[in-house]
Amino acid sequence: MKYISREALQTWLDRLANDVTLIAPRLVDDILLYQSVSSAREIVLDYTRPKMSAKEVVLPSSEPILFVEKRGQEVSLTEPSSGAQIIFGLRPCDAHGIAVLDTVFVGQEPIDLNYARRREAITLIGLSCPQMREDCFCTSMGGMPNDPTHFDVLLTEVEDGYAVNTVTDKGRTLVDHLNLEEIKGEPAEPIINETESVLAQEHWPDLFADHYWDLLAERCLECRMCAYLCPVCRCFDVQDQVTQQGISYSKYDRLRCWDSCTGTNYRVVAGGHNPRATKGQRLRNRFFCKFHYFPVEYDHSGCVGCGRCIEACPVNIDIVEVMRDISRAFNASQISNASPDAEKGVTA
Amino acid sequence: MSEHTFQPRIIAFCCNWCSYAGADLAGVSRLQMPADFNIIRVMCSARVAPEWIIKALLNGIDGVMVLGCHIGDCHYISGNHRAAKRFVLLKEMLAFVGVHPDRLLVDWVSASEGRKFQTLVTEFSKRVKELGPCREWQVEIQTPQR
Amino acid sequence: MTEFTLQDQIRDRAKQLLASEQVKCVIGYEHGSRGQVRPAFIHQINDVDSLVWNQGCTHNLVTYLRDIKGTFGSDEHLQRVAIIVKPCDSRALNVLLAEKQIEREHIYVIGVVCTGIVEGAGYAGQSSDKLQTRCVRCSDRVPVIYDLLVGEPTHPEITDDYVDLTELEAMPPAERAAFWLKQYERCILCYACRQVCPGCYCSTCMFERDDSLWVGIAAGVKEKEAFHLGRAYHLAARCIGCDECERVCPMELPLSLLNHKLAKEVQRLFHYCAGDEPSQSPLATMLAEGEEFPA
Amino acid sequence: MRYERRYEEYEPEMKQSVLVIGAGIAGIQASIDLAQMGLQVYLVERSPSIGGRMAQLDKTFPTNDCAICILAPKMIECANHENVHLLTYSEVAAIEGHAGNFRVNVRKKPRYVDPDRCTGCGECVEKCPRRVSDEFNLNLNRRRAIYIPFPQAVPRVMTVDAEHCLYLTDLDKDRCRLCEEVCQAGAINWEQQEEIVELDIGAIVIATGFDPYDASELEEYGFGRIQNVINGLQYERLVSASGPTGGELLRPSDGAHPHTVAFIQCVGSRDMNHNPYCSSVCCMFATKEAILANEHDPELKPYIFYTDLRAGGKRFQEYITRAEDEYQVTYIRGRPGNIGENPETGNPVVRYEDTTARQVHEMEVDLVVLCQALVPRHGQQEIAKVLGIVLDEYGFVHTPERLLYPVDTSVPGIFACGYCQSPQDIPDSVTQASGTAARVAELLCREEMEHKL
Amino acid sequence: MSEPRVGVFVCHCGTNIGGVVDVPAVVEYARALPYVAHVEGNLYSCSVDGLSSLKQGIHEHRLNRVVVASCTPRTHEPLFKDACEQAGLNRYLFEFVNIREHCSWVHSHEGDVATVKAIRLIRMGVAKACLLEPQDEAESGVIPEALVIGGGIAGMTAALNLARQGFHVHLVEKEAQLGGRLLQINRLCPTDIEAYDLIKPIIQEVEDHGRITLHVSSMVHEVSGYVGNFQITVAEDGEKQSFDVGTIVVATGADVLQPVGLYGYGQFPNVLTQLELEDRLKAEPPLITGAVLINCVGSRIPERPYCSRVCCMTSLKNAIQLKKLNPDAQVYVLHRDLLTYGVEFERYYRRAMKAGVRFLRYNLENPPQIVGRGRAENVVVWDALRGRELHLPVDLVVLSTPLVPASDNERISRLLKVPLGESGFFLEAHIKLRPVEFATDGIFVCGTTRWSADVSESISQAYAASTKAAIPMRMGVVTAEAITAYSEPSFCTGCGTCVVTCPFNAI
Repeated sequence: MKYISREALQTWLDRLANDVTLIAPRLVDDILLYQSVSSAREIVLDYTRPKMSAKEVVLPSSEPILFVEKRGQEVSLTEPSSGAQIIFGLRPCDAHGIAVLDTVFVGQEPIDLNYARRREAITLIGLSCPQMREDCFCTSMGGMPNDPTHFDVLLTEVEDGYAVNTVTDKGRTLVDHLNLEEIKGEPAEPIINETESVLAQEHWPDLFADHYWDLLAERCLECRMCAYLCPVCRCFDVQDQVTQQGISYSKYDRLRCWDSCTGTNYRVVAGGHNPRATKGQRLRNRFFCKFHYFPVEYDHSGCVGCGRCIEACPVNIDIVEVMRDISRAFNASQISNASPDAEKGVTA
Repeated sequence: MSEHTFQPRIIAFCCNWCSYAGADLAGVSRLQMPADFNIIRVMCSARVAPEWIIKALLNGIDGVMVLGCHIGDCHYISGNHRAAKRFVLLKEMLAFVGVHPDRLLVDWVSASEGRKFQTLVTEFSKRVKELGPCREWQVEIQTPQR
Repeated sequence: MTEFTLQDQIRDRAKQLLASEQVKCVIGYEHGSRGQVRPAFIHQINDVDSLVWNQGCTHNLVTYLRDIKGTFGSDEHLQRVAIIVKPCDSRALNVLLAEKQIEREHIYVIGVVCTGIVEGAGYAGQSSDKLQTRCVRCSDRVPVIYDLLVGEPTHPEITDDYVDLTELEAMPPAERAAFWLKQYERCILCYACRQVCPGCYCSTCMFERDDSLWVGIAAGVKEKEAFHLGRAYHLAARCIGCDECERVCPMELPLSLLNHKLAKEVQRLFHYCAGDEPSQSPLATMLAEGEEFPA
Repeated sequence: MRYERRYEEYEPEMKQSVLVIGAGIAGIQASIDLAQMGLQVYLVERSPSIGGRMAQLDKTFPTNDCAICILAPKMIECANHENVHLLTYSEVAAIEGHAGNFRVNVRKKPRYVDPDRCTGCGECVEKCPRRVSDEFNLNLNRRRAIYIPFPQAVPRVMTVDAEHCLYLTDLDKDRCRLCEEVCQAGAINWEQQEEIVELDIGAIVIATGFDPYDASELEEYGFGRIQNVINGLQYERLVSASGPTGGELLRPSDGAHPHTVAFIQCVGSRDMNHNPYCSSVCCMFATKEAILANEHDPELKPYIFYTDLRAGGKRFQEYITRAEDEYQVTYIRGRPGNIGENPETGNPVVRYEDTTARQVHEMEVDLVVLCQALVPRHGQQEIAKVLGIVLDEYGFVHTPERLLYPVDTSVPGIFACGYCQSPQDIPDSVTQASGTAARVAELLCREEMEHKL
Repeated sequence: MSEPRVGVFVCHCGTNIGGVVDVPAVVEYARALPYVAHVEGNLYSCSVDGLSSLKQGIHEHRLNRVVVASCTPRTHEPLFKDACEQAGLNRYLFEFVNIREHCSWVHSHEGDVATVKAIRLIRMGVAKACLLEPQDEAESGVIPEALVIGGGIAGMTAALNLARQGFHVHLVEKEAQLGGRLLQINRLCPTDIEAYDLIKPIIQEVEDHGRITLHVSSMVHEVSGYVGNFQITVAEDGEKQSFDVGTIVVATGADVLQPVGLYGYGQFPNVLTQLELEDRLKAEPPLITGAVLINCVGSRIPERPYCSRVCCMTSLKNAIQLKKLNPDAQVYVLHRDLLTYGVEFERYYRRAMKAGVRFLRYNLENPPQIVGRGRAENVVVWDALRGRELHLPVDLVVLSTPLVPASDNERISRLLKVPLGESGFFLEAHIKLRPVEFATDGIFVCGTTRWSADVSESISQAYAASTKAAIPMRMGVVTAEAITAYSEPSFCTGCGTCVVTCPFNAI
């Protein structure tokens, strides 16, 4: 495990900033976001968790996936290129999120070319969390505040510098020429919250028809905030847009933009029918996607426990509270199997 | 169109019953005026929606004129009443977000006021030219250079 | 009368309403999972005790009445509902009544005399004791429409001096334009501001049409600006200033400034304040005698 | 009413058809109104195309609308209406019967062109060798023996001028017939004969319009003697885009652009030894023509010599004030004594007494336009004889009850509108045309409506 | 809808457009526009061959949209729409681009700027044309009843003609009895018939006619609806009566200007207006030795710049009457221009001269002066011909004042939603070719309320107006504009604002 001092880190980051696009947590109108920085000074280091996940870097909110240019009669299609990027100061839960996205977009055929091309050019330099926030529960989702598995390089803070744990050879090429000395002593273990029990994915279908979802969703505003902030939510909508219309030359872009299943019209099909007509069904789908559909498909939990949706939801739909209610409901139904007259369902 | 002199792009919404007829009368009387305005015929000044004007001013149009009938002359009785209130308020909002209120002109031209149409167009075109471009031109439409 | 008793009065009346089958559901506030307050939908009498009332009850519950008409409360089981309203929320009731979105007889209104809601209400661990800006300038304190009034009416003489606008109005136009463009850049188009607003009840929002007639689907600055300007204008003379849009915005855009500026102009131009009584918006009616625009 | 009773005794069963004589703006408007009322209209016009005098005008006062632009739609609407039957290049031969049941014979002169085949392409006109003076352009230029009067003619069918065609006047039996060779549509038909069409008619409307009075009758003004003295209608043709000079105002003598133009009013009007009546429209069309002159050339100075400036119509007086303020038109009250000619320059010299200044002056101008009197059509006497109607001493159709029934004539069931009835401008003619439709409807449509109600 | 194939027809309109706009360049440019299948320039699109080349173009190139770039749609749109319909194309798949009144005529000295603008306007027209959808016109019935407002000579004539044609007519007259302006007139020129003798039989026939319902001393209170079925409410001293009609004829006449402060009117008792003189002539004709009639009093001046057409003849008529009463009286007519147009009036002018009436011309710069203490004793006027001042002893001065718009024109204009012109008289659809119609369908105008007119002209206009009213009623059906509002159910939230704002409560 190597060691790098604070000043060396600053100089290294400055150099990185002008070689390649460096994305790091910085304050925009006092909101912490992963944004490109031009110098190390702008980077905030003593932070807990940026408001938005780093999904924006690997899967932008609106991304042209195809340029169609029409000169006179002949048409030419070109694909966008993307430059090299480094994300510094990534939290383990966000890296875990990017890993989940990797399994979806490049983990199996057919590979999403745009995502693959961009992901190839991205190296992840993490910064482990000294302490979990009150609404963090990455430990319950198989993660750890200092879990290096999804990074190229992971830094962990020590007295006046950082322990450098290079994980992949992409990270090694980045760090080697810094010729850092070995670290003296082990970095401290992070303070973690106790883990929450999560109902196994195979039991969730029993609660599919439970009235709990309607009661939970009564207060939901059906905005898309929870999906847009979540590092794992990856639904998108593709449409074409005219950007330039002339006589001899016209240009059309095919755009991929974020979407969210909690949105009212997400599931509306041609003819106006909406298979998920009520709020309850839509909100249920969000949780089933994370705790049942995704694990069945990729046998890995669809939530990384970053806690952003808990912090941001204006009407306090708390994913941890839902997990607890569901396990309690399932256990209650187990007992009730033994005594069928017990009243099914649970009150919020 | 040489580069250094800024040629404003202006849209004039003219109501079919009064201001369009006023524009015709200006034409019939050969009243010369600057050529930056483009008339769109609408059935009533109340037909013009605020979204049109917002979309126009944000996509490279430098000035919008909404010309309706005088109060009381409206073929649909209360159309210009609502148009009057609607655009006076829109001007305030546009001013608040940094679009100069003079870029939106609302006035009444009757079928017999060709001269008034001429003065309105000339002064508005001069005023917009002073204000300069509103937002950069989004959709590049080439006109043939002769 | 301490707040505690307000809460008790609310609970008593809720129990009585539910018991007498007069309403099927009481919409109020309850404690959240991490110490904040959240909207509550009480269907059974034994849940009534979870109803609370304190300075954290910031949500404008009137927006949920729209669902009574929408998917949640579709016609076949249209129910009578009781709702707890603060003075600003009650003005939203008038707007929805004027626009025929709700039936007065279907709603039992429990009006609460409000002493102001604190900053950061509705979110875990952020509540301070400083009043929200809307409450600092709130002069009515007593709901404009109610079936039961809870709390002693007080009439502070506070006039709305639109102080929050002065700083922005003083800026030169170019600087103001830059300020707003910087704000729109942060917006992630999650439409929370539209979903929380009682005035925004269109089934398909005209700015979200898939033929991108008014706003392109790309999340570009121009599309966000067109959406926010268009929405603000659609709320002209209808927005009652509950500022929930600003509270729920994850990117903290100063949306209330837009709506407040329009409310100020509507007051100046048409001497009309949204929600005072369920009347037709001045933008839809003819000019009064002697009223003359453009001036 | 006196008129009312006489219809009943005549004819219990009224013919639901109307004969309109003359297809100027009045005839066209009457035909459209009558056709829209459901009556069958037979529109007889002596010249090959409908349009009348208005088609010869360039612009109309007081709005300066271009005449053909507002007339063409009416011509097309009239020609295309299913109840209107055009009988162009035809004349009324004989009429008997009475109100509600006339028998009318119409003589259709042969065009020697088959109207169904002719597309109006104009190839034959190019090839025709015979040149004849063009009466549509008031003999300012020449046309061919096979012709259409003006580009927007309706129906757009060529006509062979039998008096001048080389082949028909057997000047040269075998040589010509070039038009026949060149016509791909094979529309030329030399065997066409004169045809008599018999019609059952319920009511008759006369709208024959006017002819310009021959200004050469006043030799002191030198019309026909001095080349640069032309009359009002010739001026209209000069400034019209489809006229002989394509809209350029050029002097007939040397084709130069005139810089000063004098308009003389009341030439042959309000004159005991010519036409004692006032032709009503000359003051206004002189002002219009002066404005057009200045519009063509801003430096051009128009002068109008008038006796009484008669501008009583809507927005007429404002038109005159605008002419003075914006188009530098100068009005001089005084009727010129005579017009001489400056031999070297060919400029006409106007000698006149300016009554306001009480002096006699001489003014040399580049061009003189005589606003000559307008008299009823030269065929008016024959038509009157055929119809049996009474004309007044100037040839206008006599209206027995001028105040109460302004569009009636001396014969019940026959009505008159437009200039042939009394001197008036286009709006009044159009009003009278619709008026005759009302009187005809009163006569013909009474029973039919009663059953329906 | 199949792929749009747009045909663009650019008109030269002789030199009106072609003289300023480079039409061939515009044609060349339009060829490259998206969805344009055929472009053509012609000299006169509105002529027969222009229209036939349009129809031919539609067939030949299988066009399903047509854009015509020429003059104003207000006069020529129906013409081109009919042409499209005759070529089998739905008449609403047509777009009109005005490159004459809005381009060539107003930028006539900047040819190339006008050309670029014409191109821009055509591009806008083609873009809109691609979005047009076929519509079909709704037909609505026409009630075979008419409303005539105003019981003067014009209103009565129109009502009688419509009644004789078999239509039921409601005649509304503000005063207690019919007759209007002619009740105040003594005799009429040129036949010198007593005014009352002329209108008595007409009033009689109107009162007896079975198909005319008379509403005297009553006013039209409220009008709603559109051509074919107007809902009318008439207020008759308090109690209201409603009925439905198909068409409306406005014949509300005009007022006469009271020349307050001019030529001593109001101060001197023997300075009268022509109307007051008519009363005197009817009641007890005055014996006078010297009279001066002054024309153009209060007209053809900056604040009232029009000539009122009928005051000259009135002046002549009354001058002859005064001469008849006392053949050797000194009767002078002071005029600025004598408007005795036509055959009859010129003959009447000569008759006046023969009767010894003398005519003197004055100009605005030095008008005649009225001199006298307590009453007008003589008139001082500058005689241009003799070049000296004349002193005319008078014991009567008569002022010919113009007709001015009736006081309730404003009210009726709002009631029927029809426009007033600059001068305050009603504004007709087209001053030359549609003089008795309003731009709004189904409402017509005749008589002095549109412009001053003498008796025979008012009657001609009344006949014309009744023809125009009879046509829709006879056809029984009127095709209404096809493009009307419709509510899209998936967007409608049922807020009801449209119901409140629609002035025709059509929702």
